[in-house]
Amino acid sequence: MNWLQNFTLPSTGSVFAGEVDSLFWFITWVSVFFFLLITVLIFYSVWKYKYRAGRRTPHLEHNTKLEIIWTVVPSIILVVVFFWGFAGYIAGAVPPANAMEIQVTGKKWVWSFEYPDGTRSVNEIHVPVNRPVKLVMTSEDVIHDFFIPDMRVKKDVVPGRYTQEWFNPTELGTHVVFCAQYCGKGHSDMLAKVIVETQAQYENWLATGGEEMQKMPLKELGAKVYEEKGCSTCHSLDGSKGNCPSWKGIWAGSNKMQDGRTMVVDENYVRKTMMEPGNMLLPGYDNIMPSFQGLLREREITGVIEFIKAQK
Amino acid sequence: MSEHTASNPKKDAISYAVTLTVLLVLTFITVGASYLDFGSGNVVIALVIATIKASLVGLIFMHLLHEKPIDGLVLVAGFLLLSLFLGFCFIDIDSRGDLQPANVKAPVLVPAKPAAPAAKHQ
Amino acid sequence: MSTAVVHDHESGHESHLQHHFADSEQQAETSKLGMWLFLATEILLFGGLFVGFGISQIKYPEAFLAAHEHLQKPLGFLNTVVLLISSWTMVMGVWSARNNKQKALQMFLLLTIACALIFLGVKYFEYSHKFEDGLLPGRFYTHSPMSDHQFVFFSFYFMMTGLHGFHILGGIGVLTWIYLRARRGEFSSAYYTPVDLVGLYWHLVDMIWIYLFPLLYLIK
Amino acid sequence: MANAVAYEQKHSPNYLNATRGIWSWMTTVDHKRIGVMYLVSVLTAFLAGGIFALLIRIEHLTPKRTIMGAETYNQMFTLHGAIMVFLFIIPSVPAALGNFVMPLMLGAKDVAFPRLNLMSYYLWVCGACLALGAIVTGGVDTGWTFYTPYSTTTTGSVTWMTMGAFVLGFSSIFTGLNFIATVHKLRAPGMGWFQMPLFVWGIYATAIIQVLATPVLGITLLLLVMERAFKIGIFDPAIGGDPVLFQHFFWFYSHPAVYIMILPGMAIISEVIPTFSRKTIFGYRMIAFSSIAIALIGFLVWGHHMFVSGQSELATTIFSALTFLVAIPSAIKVFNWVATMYKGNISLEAPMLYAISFLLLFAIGGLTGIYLGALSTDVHLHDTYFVVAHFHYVMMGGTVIAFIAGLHYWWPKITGHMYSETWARWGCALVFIGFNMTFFTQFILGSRGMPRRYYNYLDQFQPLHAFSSYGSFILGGGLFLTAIYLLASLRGPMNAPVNPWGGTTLEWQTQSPPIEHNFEGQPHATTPYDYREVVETHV
Repeated sequence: MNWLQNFTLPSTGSVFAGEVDSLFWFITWVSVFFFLLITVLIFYSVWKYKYRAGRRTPHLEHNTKLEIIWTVVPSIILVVVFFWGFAGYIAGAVPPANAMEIQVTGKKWVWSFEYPDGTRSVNEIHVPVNRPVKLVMTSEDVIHDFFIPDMRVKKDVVPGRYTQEWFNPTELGTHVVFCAQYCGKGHSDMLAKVIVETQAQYENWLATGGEEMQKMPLKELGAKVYEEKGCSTCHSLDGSKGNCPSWKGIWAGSNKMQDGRTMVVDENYVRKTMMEPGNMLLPGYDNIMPSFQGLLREREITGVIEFIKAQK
Repeated sequence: MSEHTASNPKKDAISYAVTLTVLLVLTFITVGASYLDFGSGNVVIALVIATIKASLVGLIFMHLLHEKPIDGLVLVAGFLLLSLFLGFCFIDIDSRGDLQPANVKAPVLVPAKPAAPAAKHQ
Repeated sequence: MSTAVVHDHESGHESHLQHHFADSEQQAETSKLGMWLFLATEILLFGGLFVGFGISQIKYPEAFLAAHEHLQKPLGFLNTVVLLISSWTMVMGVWSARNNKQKALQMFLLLTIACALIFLGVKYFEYSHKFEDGLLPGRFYTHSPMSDHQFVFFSFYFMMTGLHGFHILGGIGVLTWIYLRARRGEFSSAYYTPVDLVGLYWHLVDMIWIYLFPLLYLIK
Repeated sequence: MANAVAYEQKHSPNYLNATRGIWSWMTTVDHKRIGVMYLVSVLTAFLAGGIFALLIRIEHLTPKRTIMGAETYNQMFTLHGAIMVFLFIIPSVPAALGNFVMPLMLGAKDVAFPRLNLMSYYLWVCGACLALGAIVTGGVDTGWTFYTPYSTTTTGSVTWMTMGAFVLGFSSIFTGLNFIATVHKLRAPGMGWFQMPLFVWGIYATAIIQVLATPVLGITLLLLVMERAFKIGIFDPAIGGDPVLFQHFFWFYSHPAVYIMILPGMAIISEVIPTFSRKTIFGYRMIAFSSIAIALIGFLVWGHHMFVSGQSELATTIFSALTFLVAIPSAIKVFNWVATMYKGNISLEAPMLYAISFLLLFAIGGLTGIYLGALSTDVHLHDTYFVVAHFHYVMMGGTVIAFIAGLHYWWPKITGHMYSETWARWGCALVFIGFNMTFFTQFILGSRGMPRRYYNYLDQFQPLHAFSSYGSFILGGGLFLTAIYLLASLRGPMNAPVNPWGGTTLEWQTQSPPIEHNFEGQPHATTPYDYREVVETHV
């Protein structure tokens, strides 16, 4: 029956998928049985009791025993199906405590992801094999839906709140993600990929940020970090004073710090500010900047420095 | 209708007047109760009084007491369905978990802007 | 099978009998059932607003409490009393028709219309007050910042009282129509179904207000 | 001899020739004429919706663009859905066939409120015009479900379309109200509740839902329009609203609406099967009660459209359990129909062929509902082509096939003409084959993960999509053929006998087509489906 499974369902990419499939096939065989039963009875009647002029038909109004049977038997089967489906659903609704959390944001018509270490990716999630992954999802515009057929999971991604789904990938390779809630013109192009890797491959990807990050010019990478890691919420690029100093024209200038030191803005200054912002306060500013220690890759830090250099 | 033709016009008129008086008294009570604080009981009291008033209007003014039961059944079906609707919506909204992503505080927390006096306005 | 249609055409009021009914009692009961079904649909139509209001109140209890302070309780109370009295004048109108009191029927119908007009007058006064203060539905609300969600209360306030107001307007229309027919002496104890039906409608409009008043004006 | 009968019938007065001129139709309060006007109108809507469907299937011949762009495609499936649901299926059986047949079956002269009936029809016309307005003013691309916040932010003519649906809702409410009053008050003397034909039971159960559920659709659409125009803050998350609440509001009506669509279809089948089996219906009371049970339980299961919507787990579980409850009465009906055929005296004229098609297709539609009611499988299948296939099996394989069965069954009564039986069998065969090719394929597409409302799709799905499209062309051809031979029959002689199939319900006791006031005198109420006397057919 392997061919039937392969013809009917996508590949089983998670532990959960196997459980869903077993219920799927249970319902299928029950359905086939009842459908054949009805079909055979209909065609037997049509053939056996074909119209003959003048034939009398028995006046059968009802048969209590028969009616009880055909009420009770389907009821029992449906109760079984309900509890089976319920058990699977609850298993799918409650992620294990050790699940790795990835944040998913849907937006017309891209998926973006953020990993525990702050790494971000677009339309592509990398996950290690055999480790539960929990997706915490929200949308920035309309309702989307994160559907991974191979994992048998699906959940609407709703603006204004968070929803979640989880899976435990068992199959290495690429699995397609569809947006399954209609969201407009690009709905059918709002696809993504789940790339299931070995632990080593996954860690390597996290560390290097993948090929894309390695190839990106440093200044561009810095601009990306500036937008994505939240620098832009406090540091302006046009010289206007926000919660933190603007980056415009600060490179190579000298600053008088709150504690009286005078320092020149160079590579070490920028790096130190990012790692220990509390020690690098300028007069007139509060100590509000979080430390980025361990949250940025080496190449990203260099990128930010290059980016600041370019703000003349 | 057959009951009506049999019933006494004078008695009917009196019952209508009494009903109006009771309705007005109940209106006073419900307004009065709104000035007292019963915690969450206020809504319950207001709704119970409203339901008593609505029932009086239905039974006496709309003659449901004397009509065929089907007419009243239609009305009750309407209310019943409405409560089901509210009930299920409430079950859903009440039992939704408040899910938050783990990083909601870190790494970059934007300090609350001095704006939003709205929060105090409540 | 006796053909029930032709009987007692001579007794005058049977001219209201439509051809597909056997007798006027069947016709009256059918009309009434139809009216009750219509009233059930009205309840569910308003019901959607009540459910939306209830859910929103659960969501923003403080905002709703603060917002309802802007409503004038005395005016709401006045309108409740006016509507209850109009319900009484209406039922007395039906009573007059049933007991062949032509003059009383006309008087009570006029009184009902008068009450309805008073109700709308008070409503107009309340509305214009709200308009001045910027207490308007949705994005037109300017009284306080949108982020405190008081505008949701006023969205519902205007939708619910507005829909109810349209029903009062419709009620005035049908009451006037009934009044004109009553002046022509069309109703009597033998035939007063239209008065009865309009009465049912009017009581329902009253009944909805009985719920609107505490929910909007008196919430704690 | 036969010619003489035909001649006499043609010239005897009937509802068609009692008065003449277009104005006599426009202002008629005769339920039969209103039924015919509805029939013509809803079939026009069916044609329009069908053309949209075929365009969609042509587009899906290839994975990328075939004949239209993504925006056009989105409007196509929205219009296909909205037209088929609101303009065709909901009024199809009750307002068109039900209007014509139900008062006849009750032995009544008309429905309870004939003028209201005409008003319902004109409301339908208004609603159709508003829907047309939506197409003219730029089209709608929300899907027929109008989910927020997409529908509150898109630039399409959502307001036109929702107001159209609003007006159509009131048309449906008034029809239902009228029918309930009719069933309660206008039954022929001696006709108790359990002497009513099962068609009337089905229409009655439908009417209950129409009256009690449709107003909520009205207010939902009003709220949607208000949210678009005023930003009232209930559904739009940008201002704190809850988009999932909209889905509750929408499905509170639209799930019962599914039963507004299928119950009348079941009701037709309950008539056709005993007539062509010449045997009394098996389990009359069970069928009657199951209609009412479906109508009532149908109100409690709307949340099964929202299993993956972010609805709470508790609500989801309750709705799943209730959903299985509603499956039982449907199963009972199918078994009863099959038992009715057993030991019958079965002839296979077109209405019976369609009824048997209904049994097979509805069985598939119902059984695949189990996958979607069960929680864990639904998570996988939700919003895929599996759902699309499932509801087409129920709505088209069920209701539309039953509607066509009823159309053939009562065609002689409505028009006074007999159609070509040979062509009818060919038509039925084509429809059955085309339908299964189109939609069975979509079950597999869906279970393999193909999401619905997709303009582009992955290359791996192309063979199945193409096969489905070819099936739809056969289906379209079958329906086209059916239209041709039915229309052609109107040019033939008025040769329909009073009771061509040997039916036992009251509509077969008056001439074909009936006289203006339905019956000469007041008809006897008889026990329906009593075949202890052999009833000879005249075909």
